[in-house]
Amino acid sequence: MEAALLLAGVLFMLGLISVLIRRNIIFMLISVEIMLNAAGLAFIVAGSKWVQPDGQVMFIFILTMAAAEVSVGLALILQIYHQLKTLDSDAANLMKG
Amino acid sequence: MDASEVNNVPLWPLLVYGAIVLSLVGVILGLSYVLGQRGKGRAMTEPYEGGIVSEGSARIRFSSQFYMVAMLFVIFDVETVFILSWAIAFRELGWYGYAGVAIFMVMLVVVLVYEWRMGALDFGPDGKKILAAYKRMQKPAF
Amino acid sequence: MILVWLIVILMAGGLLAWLSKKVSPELPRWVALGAILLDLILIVYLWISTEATTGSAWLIRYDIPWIPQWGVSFSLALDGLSLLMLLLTFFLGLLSVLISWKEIKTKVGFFHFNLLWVLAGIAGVFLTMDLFLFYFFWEVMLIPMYFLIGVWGHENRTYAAFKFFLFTQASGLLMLLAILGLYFIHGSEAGNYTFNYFELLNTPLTTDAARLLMFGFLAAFLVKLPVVPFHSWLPDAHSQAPTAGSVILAGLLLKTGAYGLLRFVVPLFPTAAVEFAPWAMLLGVIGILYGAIVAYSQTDLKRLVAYTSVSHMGFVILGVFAFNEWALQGVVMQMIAHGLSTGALFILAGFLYERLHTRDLAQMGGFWSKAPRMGVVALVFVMATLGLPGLGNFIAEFLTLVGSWQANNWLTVFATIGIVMATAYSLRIMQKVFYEPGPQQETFRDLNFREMLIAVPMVLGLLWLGLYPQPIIDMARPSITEQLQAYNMKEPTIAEPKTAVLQPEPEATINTNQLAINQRAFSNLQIIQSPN
Amino acid sequence: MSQTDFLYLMPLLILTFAVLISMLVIAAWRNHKIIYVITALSFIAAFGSLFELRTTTAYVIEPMFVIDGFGVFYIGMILLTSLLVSMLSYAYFEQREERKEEYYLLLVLATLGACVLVISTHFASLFLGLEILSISLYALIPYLRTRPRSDEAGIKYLILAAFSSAFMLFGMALVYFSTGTMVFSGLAQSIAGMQELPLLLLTGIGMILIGVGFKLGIVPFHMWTPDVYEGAPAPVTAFIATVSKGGVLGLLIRFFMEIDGFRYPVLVTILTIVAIASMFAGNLLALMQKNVKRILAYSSISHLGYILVAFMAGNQMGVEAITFYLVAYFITSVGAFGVVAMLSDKNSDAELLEDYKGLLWRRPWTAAVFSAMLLSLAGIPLTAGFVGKFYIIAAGINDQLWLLVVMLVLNSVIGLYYYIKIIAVMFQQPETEREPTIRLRPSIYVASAGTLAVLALLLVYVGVYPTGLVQLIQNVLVSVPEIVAK
Amino acid sequence: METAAPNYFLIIGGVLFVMLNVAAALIWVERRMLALWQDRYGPNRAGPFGLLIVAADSIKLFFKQDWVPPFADKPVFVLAPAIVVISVLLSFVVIPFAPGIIVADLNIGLLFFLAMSSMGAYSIILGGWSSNNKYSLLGAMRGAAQMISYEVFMGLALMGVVLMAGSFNLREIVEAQQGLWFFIPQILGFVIFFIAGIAETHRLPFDIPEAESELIAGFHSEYSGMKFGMFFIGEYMGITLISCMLVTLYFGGWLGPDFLPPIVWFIIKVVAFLMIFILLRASMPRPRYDQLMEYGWKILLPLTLVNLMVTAAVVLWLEG
Repeated sequence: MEAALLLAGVLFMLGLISVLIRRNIIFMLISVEIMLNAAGLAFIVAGSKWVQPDGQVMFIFILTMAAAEVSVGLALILQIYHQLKTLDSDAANLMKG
Repeated sequence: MDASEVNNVPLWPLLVYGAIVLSLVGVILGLSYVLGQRGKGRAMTEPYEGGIVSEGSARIRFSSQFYMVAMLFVIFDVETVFILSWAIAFRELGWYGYAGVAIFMVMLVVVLVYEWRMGALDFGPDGKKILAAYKRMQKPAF
Repeated sequence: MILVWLIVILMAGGLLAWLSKKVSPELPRWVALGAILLDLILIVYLWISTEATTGSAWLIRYDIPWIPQWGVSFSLALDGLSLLMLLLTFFLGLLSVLISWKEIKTKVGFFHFNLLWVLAGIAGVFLTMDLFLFYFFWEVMLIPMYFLIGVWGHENRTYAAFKFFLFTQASGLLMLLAILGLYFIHGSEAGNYTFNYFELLNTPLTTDAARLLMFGFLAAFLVKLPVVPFHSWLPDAHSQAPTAGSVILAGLLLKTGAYGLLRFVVPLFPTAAVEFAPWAMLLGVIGILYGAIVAYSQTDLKRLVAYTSVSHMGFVILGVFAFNEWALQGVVMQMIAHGLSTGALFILAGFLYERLHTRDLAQMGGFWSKAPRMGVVALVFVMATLGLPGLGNFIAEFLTLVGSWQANNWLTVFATIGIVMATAYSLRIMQKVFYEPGPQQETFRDLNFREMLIAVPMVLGLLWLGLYPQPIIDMARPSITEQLQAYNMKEPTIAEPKTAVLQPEPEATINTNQLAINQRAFSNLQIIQSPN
Repeated sequence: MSQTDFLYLMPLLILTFAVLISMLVIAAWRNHKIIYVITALSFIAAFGSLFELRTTTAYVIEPMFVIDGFGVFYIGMILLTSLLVSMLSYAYFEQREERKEEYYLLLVLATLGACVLVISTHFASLFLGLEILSISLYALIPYLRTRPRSDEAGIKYLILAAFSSAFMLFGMALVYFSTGTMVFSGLAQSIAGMQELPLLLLTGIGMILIGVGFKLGIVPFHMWTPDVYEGAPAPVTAFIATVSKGGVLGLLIRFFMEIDGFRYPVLVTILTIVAIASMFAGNLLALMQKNVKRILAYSSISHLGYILVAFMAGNQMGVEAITFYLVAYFITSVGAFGVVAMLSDKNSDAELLEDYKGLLWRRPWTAAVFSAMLLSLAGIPLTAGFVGKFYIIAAGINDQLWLLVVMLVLNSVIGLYYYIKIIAVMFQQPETEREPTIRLRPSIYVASAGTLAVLALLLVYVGVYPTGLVQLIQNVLVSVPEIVAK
Repeated sequence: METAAPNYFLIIGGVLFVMLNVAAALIWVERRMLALWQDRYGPNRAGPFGLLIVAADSIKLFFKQDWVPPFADKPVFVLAPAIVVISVLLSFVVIPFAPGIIVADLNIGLLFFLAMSSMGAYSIILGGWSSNNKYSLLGAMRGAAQMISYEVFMGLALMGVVLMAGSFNLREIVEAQQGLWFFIPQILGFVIFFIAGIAETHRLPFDIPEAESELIAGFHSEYSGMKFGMFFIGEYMGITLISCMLVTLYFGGWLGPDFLPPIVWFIIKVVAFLMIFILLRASMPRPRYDQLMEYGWKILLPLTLVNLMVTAAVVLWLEG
């Protein structure tokens, strides 16, 4: 059980690190998705530890939320690409200060 | 949802099966690589685009309609997840659950109606509009 | 209720003045004038009608609950001290409107709105007996003042306004902390949470707590006063403000600090105040000397006057922490007299600025012959500043020094040196502006009727203070005795061996009221004795 | 779920149906005015339904929600704020080309999310509320597609918000893993006996707090705030500044009070540092800004820091202070951004300090309202902000949080500087008379102007006579045992 | 259920063997049948009835050059055809051919099937994208859009069956059809699933991603040799899979009168559906892409929702 949690933790860290180091917005989005799914995995692990369906229910919620977030995110990314012709997050960082 | 039931079904056949399938595919690809002839044709290094010489990059931009489909899919497929979880337990939930899902469905339908009206479900050009425009164009000629 | 009206009239008048700009550009001036005049009449009426009643220090009280959950009430009270301060407030307010009549040409409505609201805030500070409300008014007077400096000031107004605002606001917040600390200590000790001044007076405090809380209050008051290390906002604000603003700043705003010391610091924290007294007096003396020296070296007339304020306010703190009736009477007199004299000097500076469009002393000179009326008026003002007998400041400084001598001989000696230096800088003004030949001015207009209308009451006021200060002293006495009583009765044993002030030598009392203050040496000083 | 449950959830249901109806109406007939009216009516109706559920005792809908005085008050606050924001939006969006109607839809949805948030007692409902709110905001922030920085703001918010959601979720999962419950009270029970939190649980709670911190925009998770404030349309910024943060704060209070996190020195230390850092970072960074929206953004960071001071008090007075401060802050923020929205023209928002030069002489009333709002933010008497700050300081001193209180005071002074700076700019005489931009006919601005007037009056009313509000807050908190107990 | 533990190795081997061969055979069958219906011969040279054409074809594919275009994204290019074969083959795991003849009797069988069938979209989009060819990309985009769209209706249509059977387990679903095949109460669901199934396998008439006449074979334009063969065989296995699912879900699976063993019933039914698939190819014109999509979203989706709610209501009503 702890091993599975550890796996979730590792996934989460991977996502976290790549959000921080990636410069392409799409990859950042994907990394965030990985983090979310890691959280989902952790929920399922927790749910199975306590033999409750709650963990899986939460996972479904996470799934939904991630989906909604991705659809908005993709639309935004399209828009950004349309305007800036790049997906580099540094290039898209016009507001400073 | 009963945890004990899962354990009754042996899972190893699935794994064995999967392993066999994977190796089979690997073998097929490997074999064809080993067995296949080698050689270079005159136009083999160019993309085949119906016999016409390829022009420009293939990384062309697409209609945002495709992204719209992706979004629609995401919305409705995720709704399916909820319906799935209801479907498996709907006998226990009874009419109460039915009401819940009915509300959920109503929301879905409202979303669908909205998208329909917004033109999110119109793929490709609207033939009637084009026809109307064409007719307008033609009119002065008569 | 009349006390509420005093404030409400000003606030409503301010709004009305702002709105009336739409009707006519001159109307705001009349509205403001009317409002202040009304207040002045009210306060004079109060003065006259309450002279007979001399029982308690408190003449009128007004209490309604405001935020009962926090023990905040809308509590106003009038005693002699407040009455005097209000008199000064409305008198100077009236003059401010008059001097702005020609000086302020833009945004007249808004100007008078701010003017009246500053006055309302100041009046509130002088009236309120609820610490929450006190802080409230304390802050209320800042914003309009900020605008007065920032909008109608001179060339460097934004900076000056900022500085003024930040200094006073920051120190005010420290006071807020202290107020809250006191509130909670009182609440937890006595069980009822209240901001009421009279109830908080009896808060038992540990030495440390008292010390900390007192410093919170001191921060606000000393900055406002200002005392030397915290004075740097004052020259800027005073010199950059429009004349009316300078008058109100010097004449009234500084007095709120002094008033706060008298009203809150000493009665609320007698022990701590006594502990701090030598230091405070030292600060006062430093202020007196420093202000005087720096004033002497100024070339900007308004800055010069501003530094004289620093110097004069040194007497206030000196007196407050001397803890005896002479000193305190001196302080009250100083507050009023300085309000008039410095206000007068700023008005003078304003007159000069209107004519010359400069405040630079080097640009002035030889006006004695060109504008004799102005010269005479100026002479009176300057003489008042240097403390010429017969004018208000003399009485004030004399009383203060007499009082402080009992408390601390050496510091008094140095303070006296300050008076001598005052002579130097005061005469320098006269010398530079009126006698010494300066750059040629084509035309130099003497004071006109409106200006005389402003100047003459000031002269009269100063003369009156100098010649017949008895009404003031009578008026202030009950309050002063009350302050001292709080300090003397409650902690009879404190710091007995340390300070000279505290040696109880009950022999005679000035007043029929029961005081246990030190009086032996000067018990026959006639000016202090009430005639009746 | 029973019939009474539905009654108690009436505000949420009303909002939900409002969304559906508006969606259908948009589908049938696009009309800005109609959607606007529907939105306003639904907020009013939802608010009205609150009067049906003023209870003295908490009504629990197992296990997701609890409808108690605290929740009802926060819902009411959120609904009213949203109503005001929507009132301000009409003129703002009327002059823009984009499709305007969906904005209201998203606004109602976001409000719904915030309402769910403040009454949730379960991780699931918490998460749902938070995400409904966040996802609506993802779309609201870049709503004006043609504006140059809106996409950037949107994607920044999206990635960071999703990032923080991930933290929060992982934290919840860890807590669930350690305790086997996702209900706040269950969690509270299982940790009631612990003197020290086990590492896993502490990590979990810490990660939840990180998530909350992100949404609140407190240091060190404040990076998004200025950019989002700048890039989002002014009414949306008002919404983020108020409803979004208020909702999350309501949740934080409920959660932390329930589990009584103040017992654990680690958490207290961290929160203290965060509070101080937020105050300083917000105020110091705001000093250097030239953009009003950014200034307000940074100031919001510091205001959250102030609120944390009262939060650290961790008792009933602290909660009262926060609630009061929030009310004041809501009024003020909506007012300030309302002014920004009102002054904005078709092409850009009025956000540069330049835009405000001489405003007092051009549009005295607007400038007066704006000054009042800024003064309230600065905590000057006669305004609600003063009483709020007073309340917070009082709560802090009552709990002997001297360090925090002194920091707060110090920061108030720093804060003064830039608030006053804006006011000073408004007083300056503009060098050139600004060309009046082509504006809509005046009648469109009636709603905005009226709202601003109401806000200004409220501001002064609460500032001068706070008794009523204090009484109300104290009354509603009575029904929340977790808070009253302390 | 059978008490004896089934010989899983036999089942695994059998399923794999049969499926691969069925797919190969289907190619021949289709060509023969098409020829029949179109009044021509079809393959008739190699072996009896041209039966050996299958062997010939596969040998040819093996010996063809294993060409990866230099402009392609190589790993992805190779991966894409593998995915299609793997996903379809894996889907057979959950199909109960007869009592006891099932590789893994998962209780989430239906979900497993859905999951695997959505993998198919990857192969198309990856194949088309990695080919770096405009037509391929176009085909891939269309194909992906089509597949994920129909995925939705497919899943929703299946929910009707789940509602009636109360399980995701395919064996249990078959057993639930003892009295009445779901084909009758779920006629609407059946039709939708059938249509969606065709779209999922991008068979004619829904072969938009590879429409020869407009996209020159679409996403697999650049494929040749065995990699093309895998796409090819994947498609036929897909048809088989959909037929199996149709039989399992709506036509009672192995159920049937006792005079034939269950497995035979199953095979008969599947073969019937395979014939229908071929017949469709022979008889239907190809719709336009937009028509296909709009048909799906505007007609099928509302219908599935209606089907779902009506089914649920009726089931609840009948069961009190």
